[in-house]
Amino acid sequence: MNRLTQLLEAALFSAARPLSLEELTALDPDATASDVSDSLSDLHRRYEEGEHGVELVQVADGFQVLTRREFADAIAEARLVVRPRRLSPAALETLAIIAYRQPVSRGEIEEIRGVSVDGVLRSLQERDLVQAVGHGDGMGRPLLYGTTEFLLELLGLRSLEELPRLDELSVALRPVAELGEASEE
Amino acid sequence: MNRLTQLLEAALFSAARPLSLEELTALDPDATASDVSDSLSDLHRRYEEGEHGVELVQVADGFQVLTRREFADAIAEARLVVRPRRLSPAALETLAIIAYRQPVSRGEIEEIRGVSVDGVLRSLQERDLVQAVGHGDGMGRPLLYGTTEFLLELLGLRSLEELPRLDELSVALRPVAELGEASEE
Amino acid sequence: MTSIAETNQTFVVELESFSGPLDLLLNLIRSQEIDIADIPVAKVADQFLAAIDALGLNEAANYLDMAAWLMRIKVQMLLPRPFDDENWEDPRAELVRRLLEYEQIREVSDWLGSQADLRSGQYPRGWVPEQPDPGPPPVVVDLGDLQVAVERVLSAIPQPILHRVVARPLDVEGATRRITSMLAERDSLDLLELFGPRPTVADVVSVLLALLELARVGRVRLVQPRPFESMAIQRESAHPAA
Repeated sequence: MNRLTQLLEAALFSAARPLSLEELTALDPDATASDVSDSLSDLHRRYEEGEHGVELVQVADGFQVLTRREFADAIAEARLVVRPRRLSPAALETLAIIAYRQPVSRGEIEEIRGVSVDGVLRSLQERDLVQAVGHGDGMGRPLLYGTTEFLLELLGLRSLEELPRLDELSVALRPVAELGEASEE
Repeated sequence: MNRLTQLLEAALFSAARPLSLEELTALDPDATASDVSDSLSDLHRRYEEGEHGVELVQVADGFQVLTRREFADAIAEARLVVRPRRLSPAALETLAIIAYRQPVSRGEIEEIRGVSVDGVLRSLQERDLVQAVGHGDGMGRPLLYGTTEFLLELLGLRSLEELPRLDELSVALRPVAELGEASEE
Repeated sequence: MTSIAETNQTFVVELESFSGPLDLLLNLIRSQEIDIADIPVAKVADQFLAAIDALGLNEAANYLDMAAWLMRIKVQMLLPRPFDDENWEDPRAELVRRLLEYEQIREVSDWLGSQADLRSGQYPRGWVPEQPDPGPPPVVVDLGDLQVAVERVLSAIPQPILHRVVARPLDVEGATRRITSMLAERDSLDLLELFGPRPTVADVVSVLLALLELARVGRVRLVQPRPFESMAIQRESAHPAA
């Protein structure tokens, strides 16, 4: 392992959160982003080939070392870690709408879910899973919501592009807007 | 790496504290303490021979995987451990008022926000986002606040002129000079 | 997964909570393998009512709204269709659209949930070394944040500020005009007559300022017959009524 790879491994072990390519490159004044990319590939390969219990994953805007999934239960049963609380169905539905329709107002979310989402929205904001991203043009200039980097982290996604495409879903074969002429204003 | 060694690596990585031989042995119902000792030796040797950035160390109350000391400084300096934080809504609102109405006194900010901004102002100053820029003419010659170069840098702006124009900025956020004769005394 | 099974026209509710009326309705439809494009609204509306009754949801506004909508569609379905079938709009169209849209969201949210579960089985480093002097964490701030904050400030501004800036509550001129026009008809007024039925502080102050000014220039005389009695305002003889 060259010194840069060692340094990156040490940093990724220390951070307990994803580190971006920029953050990693800044660790060594002599390293370029492409040096860092090479070292990351090397590290990834070593964990794979050496059959380690941890792996290097790419998530949201960064890189993170995580334990392999197959050890999840053994570690949780030994109470070495606390698995994060699951999101409620209401929270997941709200997240789904925001993820696909962003930027989207509270009113639009409520229209689709058929219930008030005041409390859910607030708790999603508190958990940094959604954020206000601007204002709409309509009456009262409603706040518009979008997803955060942290949501990607929570889902283990690199970008929103990795969400299932609507035309891959079994239910609706077309975007919602095309489902019927009866779409309300 | 055999499965037990992988499991031990994952457990040591995810645990928030050093793990004793007994705890590690309890992870796998089929493993004996001597199996675990063998696996720990194997893990230790792999980190050494593979010249990893981390090492397996035995501390008073057990075993722990730590980053090598030689990388500690670079990592501490980069402050990777702390997650960058978004400003609180209160801080953002105060910052927004200062950005659009600078130079502005604490009293004026409090007048607009309707709450005391003492703590928020101090933390914005600590983070080098706002600074005192002079004294007002009023009673007691209050300190006036403005934004810093660092804030512009964070926002990716070259100058304050590049702040988005908000046409419907109401009276409250307009520069005092434009308020006309009816401004409050 | 929540579900409702139909047994002898009654419903066995397996899980107490649905994430909303659409969830419940969709469940009714899917569990009976009803064709969503041809929903027997009359039947489903009755089942829905029975279900929210069984679930103790019959006081929840969202569920009642849905029940009312279903009943409305049920009635519309009973109306005779026009002869030219082409112009007939299926009263269920909007309901179907909403249901399909919601089902799509459900599918995505199931995916999100399983994705989050998968990820939650992979643990990050647990032990975080203590930092010598961590200081405040680095800050993330962008223009969007700032803009949203401005909007929030604007929407939260307490009304009194706007009033103080915009309104001109003291109206000495108006009070002066009112007093002179009243004294044009009569020689004397009681002070209380000058205030409307519900004078504000600003009204009172305006009238008093106007009186003082009129007295100063010698157009009225202020007379108080006895202490604590109301004040009388008399027209100065130099300025007789027109």
